[in-house]
Amino acid sequence: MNRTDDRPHLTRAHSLELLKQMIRISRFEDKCAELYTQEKIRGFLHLYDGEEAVAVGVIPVLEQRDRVVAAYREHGHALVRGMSMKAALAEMYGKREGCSGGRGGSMHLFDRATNFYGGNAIVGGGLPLAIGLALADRMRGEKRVTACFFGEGAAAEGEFHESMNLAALWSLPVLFVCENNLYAMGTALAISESETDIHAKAACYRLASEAVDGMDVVAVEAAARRAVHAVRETVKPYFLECRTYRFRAHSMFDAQLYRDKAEVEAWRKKGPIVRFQGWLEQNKMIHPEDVARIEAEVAAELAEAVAFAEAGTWEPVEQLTRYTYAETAN
Amino acid sequence: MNRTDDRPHLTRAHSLELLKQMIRISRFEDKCAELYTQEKIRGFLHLYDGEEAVAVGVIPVLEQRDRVVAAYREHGHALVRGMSMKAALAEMYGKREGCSGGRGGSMHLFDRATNFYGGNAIVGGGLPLAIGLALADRMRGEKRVTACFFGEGAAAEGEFHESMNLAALWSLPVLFVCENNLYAMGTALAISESETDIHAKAACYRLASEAVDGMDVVAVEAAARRAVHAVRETVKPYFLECRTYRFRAHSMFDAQLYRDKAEVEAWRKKGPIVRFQGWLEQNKMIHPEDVARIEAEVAAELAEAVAFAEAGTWEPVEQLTRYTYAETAN
Amino acid sequence: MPAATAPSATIELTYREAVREAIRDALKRDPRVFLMGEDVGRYGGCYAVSKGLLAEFGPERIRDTPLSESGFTGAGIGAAIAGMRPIVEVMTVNFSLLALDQILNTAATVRHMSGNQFGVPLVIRMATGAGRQLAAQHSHSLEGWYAHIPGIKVLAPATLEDARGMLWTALEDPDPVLIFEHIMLYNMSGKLAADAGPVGIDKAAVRRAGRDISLITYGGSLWKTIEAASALAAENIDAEVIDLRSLRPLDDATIMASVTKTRRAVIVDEGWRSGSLAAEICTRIVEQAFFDLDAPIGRVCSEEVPIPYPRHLEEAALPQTPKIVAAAKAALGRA
Amino acid sequence: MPAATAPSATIELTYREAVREAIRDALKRDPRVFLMGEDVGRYGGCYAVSKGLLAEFGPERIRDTPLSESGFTGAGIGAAIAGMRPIVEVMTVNFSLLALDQILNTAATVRHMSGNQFGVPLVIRMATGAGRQLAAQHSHSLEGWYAHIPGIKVLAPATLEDARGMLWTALEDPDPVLIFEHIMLYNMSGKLAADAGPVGIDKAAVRRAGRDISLITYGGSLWKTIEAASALAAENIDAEVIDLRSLRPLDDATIMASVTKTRRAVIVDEGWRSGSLAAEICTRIVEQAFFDLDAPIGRVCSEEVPIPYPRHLEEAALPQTPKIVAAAKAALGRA
Ligand SMILES: Cc1ncc(C[n+]2csc(CCOP(=O)(O)OP(=O)(O)O)c2C)c(N)n1
Ligand SMILES: Cc1ncc(C[n+]2csc(CCOP(=O)(O)OP(=O)(O)O)c2C)c(N)n1
Ligand SMILES: [Mg+2]
Ligand SMILES: [Mg+2]
Repeated sequence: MNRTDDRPHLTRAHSLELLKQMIRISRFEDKCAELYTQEKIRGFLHLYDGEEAVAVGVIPVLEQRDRVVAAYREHGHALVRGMSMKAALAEMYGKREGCSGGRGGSMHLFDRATNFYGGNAIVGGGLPLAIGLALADRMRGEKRVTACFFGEGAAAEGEFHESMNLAALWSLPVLFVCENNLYAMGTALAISESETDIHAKAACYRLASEAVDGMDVVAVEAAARRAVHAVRETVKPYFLECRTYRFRAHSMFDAQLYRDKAEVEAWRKKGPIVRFQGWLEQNKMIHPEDVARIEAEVAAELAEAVAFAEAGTWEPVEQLTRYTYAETAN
Repeated sequence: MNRTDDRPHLTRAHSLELLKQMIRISRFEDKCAELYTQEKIRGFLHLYDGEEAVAVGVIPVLEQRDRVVAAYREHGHALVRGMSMKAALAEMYGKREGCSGGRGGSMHLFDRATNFYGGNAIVGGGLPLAIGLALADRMRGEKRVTACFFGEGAAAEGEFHESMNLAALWSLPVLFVCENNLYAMGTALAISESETDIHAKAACYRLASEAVDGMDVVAVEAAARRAVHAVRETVKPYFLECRTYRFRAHSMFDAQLYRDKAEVEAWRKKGPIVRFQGWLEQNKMIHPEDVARIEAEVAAELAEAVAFAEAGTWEPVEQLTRYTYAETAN
Repeated sequence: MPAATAPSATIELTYREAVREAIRDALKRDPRVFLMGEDVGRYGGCYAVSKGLLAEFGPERIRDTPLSESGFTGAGIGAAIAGMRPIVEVMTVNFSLLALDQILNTAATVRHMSGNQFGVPLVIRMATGAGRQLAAQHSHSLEGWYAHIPGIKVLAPATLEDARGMLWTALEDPDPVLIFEHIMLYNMSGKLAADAGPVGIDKAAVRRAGRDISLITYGGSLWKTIEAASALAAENIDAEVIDLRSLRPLDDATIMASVTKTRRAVIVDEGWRSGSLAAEICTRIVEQAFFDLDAPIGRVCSEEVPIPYPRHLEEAALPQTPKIVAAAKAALGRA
Repeated sequence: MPAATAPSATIELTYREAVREAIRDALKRDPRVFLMGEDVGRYGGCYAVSKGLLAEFGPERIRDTPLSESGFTGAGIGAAIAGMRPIVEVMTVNFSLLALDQILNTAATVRHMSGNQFGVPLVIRMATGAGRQLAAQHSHSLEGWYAHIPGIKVLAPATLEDARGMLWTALEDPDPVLIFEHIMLYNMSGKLAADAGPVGIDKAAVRRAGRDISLITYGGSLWKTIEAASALAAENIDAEVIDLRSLRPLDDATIMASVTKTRRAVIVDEGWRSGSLAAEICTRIVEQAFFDLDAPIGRVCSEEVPIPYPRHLEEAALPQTPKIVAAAKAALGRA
């Protein structure tokens, strides 16, 4: 592994970019929560609050040709990958201008332009898909990396097991990113896994595996560089467990009976944004105006997105069954 | 663990019993193969030839109250567990007098009297069942052991993974016995598993696990004693990988294109029966008459079984849909 | 409406609470009963059905499982064979596909292939149906599809009585019973006898008697169908509404008695149209009462599309009262 | 019989060989095609379909998989989305239940829920049906059940032409296509044009023209039905035999044209009776041609039982020629 390649490049510009991306996700989702209470957004809405460092640390390390598979808590991944807030928000409104034409909603953001393959609401369901994408790349000798994001809850599913084995057995260029936020809905890790060290569990399949502090965007990025580099060069899978925490409820229907408020508060203090921003400020790498500027830019982007989503149009009801099958020439 | 308990008791009587059980299975299955070519037995027929030491080493260590779950290569397990040759053979004839009333055939031997729960022809499908049997026992505080037999091919299935995790997580009294005969139909272990050391794979779930020479009935029995003892005393799962080999084709429809005759021949020389019998003879623990007597007893038992199966009766066609549901009073 | 019972105190409760009471009751009555599934305990159940039960019965009997649908459904099968009476909860019917091997290849076959030596007295409950904009992986109605499988029974409680009463009867059944709870019913509230208990699970119910046409339905569609019947009454069409209650086995006698009387039928079913349960019912009517029919039988089913997210498309995809009214009128030649 | 083609050399081959030739042809034509499944390579295929292909195309394109039905079916979906044209083989339809989550929740929904950005041009082949005494976990006919799912197509080749020709057309389809091969057909042999190629997959075929009754069937039951038609001919009943070929979508036009002519129909389907594809076809006939019917429609399906092992019970569980004859005569009032 080339150590030089993997070192994070913490220039001021890069730091600001990392911070901005995390703030973008956060503000976007605050807005989504608000819009949910206004019933502009419906269905299940899963927020990424607290986990921003994972998507922001990993996804920008990927190249354009690489592929991303996510689960249902994927707003952050989509935005960082390059989906516009407009397209994402319009999707949650269910408008035609949404990234999935409005048919998917929050759990099913897709974007062909950025090789973003969802948005899968079956826990573990995206893993075999990632295996297949990577298999195609391997068979064609294309040096692409498929990054597959999922929660630690997925590790109990049979599909996880089958996918890990296939990836290692067939030497597939998949970067598995496990977002271990300690809970699967209300089920704590220790209640769902006999082996709670997920990266160790993955290593049992004989693939490269490491755990990283998922609340530290710099650490995540560094690990992601090593990992993506390794996947691309060795054409083998790599498992990255990012240890993180979800600050909010699982979805909008969750009374959080399963954990103490104090636990959440303690984690909030270690939040990826406060922590990184604080560190940058302490090290004089950014100034209050920088943050103000970011906030202003994000607010403007968001306002534009809301306006766009509001102005969006409804798919005519006559088109209901469209896209069940491809529309062919005949 | 109580070491005294676990030591095999290799008295002459016990040795003869082990040898006899292996010979019983072997002769029974030779007969089955013959009857298959005569079309007395149909469907899929999977023979255990070469693997006898596993069932014979493990099952007699269990107590009457314990439970056994097997797969589709289960003639040996059924016989050693106490099913009569008659009931097993009549089942393969499809006769009412068969152990499953003739409805199951070779792959679905069941026997309530000996807590023998099949006979499952879905690879891996018996594992969750074993979990449930053991869960019931644990919840009721019954100190039973559920022994679950399956091939190494099952280790790739999601159901294997889910079952291992549940067993370890919930501390269930299951003895997993993996019959690693190196092939799943025509697929060699290295083609199906990134980690070919199956007992190490199982250990990743944080359960006790060991591998044993599955061609050595004494070693298997010793390991089984340790394992059963541990399961019963700790009320925790135990994984026993028995390294063995299948001498014959996977089923009666297998041209064995995937392995060399020489490989099979080399293994045959290490066969559990020739090896144990040779060792006993060498150590003067048995005499030629002993073997002759065993063969005669087995031949008589078998002849009786054939006569029984032949004389068996067919379920009337009017009863076709019987036992799809329970027959209730009303 | 179901036959009147002796007067007793009534309580006001929701369908969700009725299911919860049924589970509580079963847990109290029979030590062999336990509830097992994802988030049934600490979280209180995905649809809050089991809220409070963990505190009352403890984690052994209100057993949170890992995300392992096949594993814990299979565990339920094994525990049932060993003499327990497990209630397995699968959050949503879409996830039950992960457990289908265990359901079809094991639960539904063990009694038969063991020659009646082992049975599986297991209850599997799951949420079904659309209406909450949960899109293409959380909104399907596969209960009619499950009803194809011999060896299992399939129930669809649509009323508070049935939500409260079917579980116990199902638990007494020696064979696997799947109970489908429509997500749009959980918040439905109404009155129920304080001492409401078990109900039969082998008969369909005539929820509204009528002479002109039989509207045959079940589950979440029952209430839309009753609404349609009211709308039809306003146009002097007297519709009979049949609630199937059990989708497997089907109560042919009640269906045929109704159709023979009305000579016309519309079947309302939230499953996708092709291969729907509605098709089976239509076919049985044709087989058993063809010469009593005055008109083709109508079907109001879901459109053949993975359910889309936006409200207006989701609504358009599902059976709705106006469609039922229109189908009934068409069958009566009054379209 | 299908429309005559220009005279060309014919070869004698089995259905198994026809499928193999179709796979070979696809592999040769298109570098994006590969075959993946359990034992397709070194073993030569559970039913010997792919025997010899490993030597010809190597282990990358004839890819033996671990026992991981969900994993490798999902891998096929992913590879298809990424532009490959995988053929996934699932040994037997019963095992496909382990992959049903991937098939229904992913393959069938991705195009819709992505708003047409991603499609899944995947072919999944599997063996189906009973007749070899493989008992309750290896003998089911679930193709009609699969036909319930929007977003996939379902084919059932019953002839050598179709075994040879459907695969290529399916591979050209932008959506997932499931092909069900009946185990009892693999050994069937006959003549086929040496240059036989792709066939259409959207039309049913009239395999025997007749005036008195329409016998509608597909797959393994086609030959029993043709036999029944011959037997009926001996009794002066002129039956038309329709081979559906595609179970989803169904070719309503061909069905209705036949039934409108004959005014009577019997549907023969190896699926379990309740909720069978036969029910869907019956219902469509009722919906579209009710007033053209002179008699109730008959169904000859499998009995509702997990298929038992013994020959006589297995035979009794399945549609058989005498039952078809009897059903046809009943529909003609000649029972
Ligand atoms: C197969 C399946 N089972 C159950 C669910 C319901 N469900 C949705 S999210 C979730 C928890 C998943 O937890 P985890 O994988 O840790 O991801 P997180 O939500 O924490 O990001 C559950 C149980 C589902 N969507 N799919
Ligand atoms: C789920 C499933 N997939 C495929 C099969 C077909 N099949 C039957 S046995 C077998 C090989 C299993 O190998 P292994 O588990 O090693 O057991 P062995 O036959 O070697 O005893 C296969 C692929 C099956 N029965 N079930
Ligand atoms: Mg989590
Ligand atoms: Mg093996």
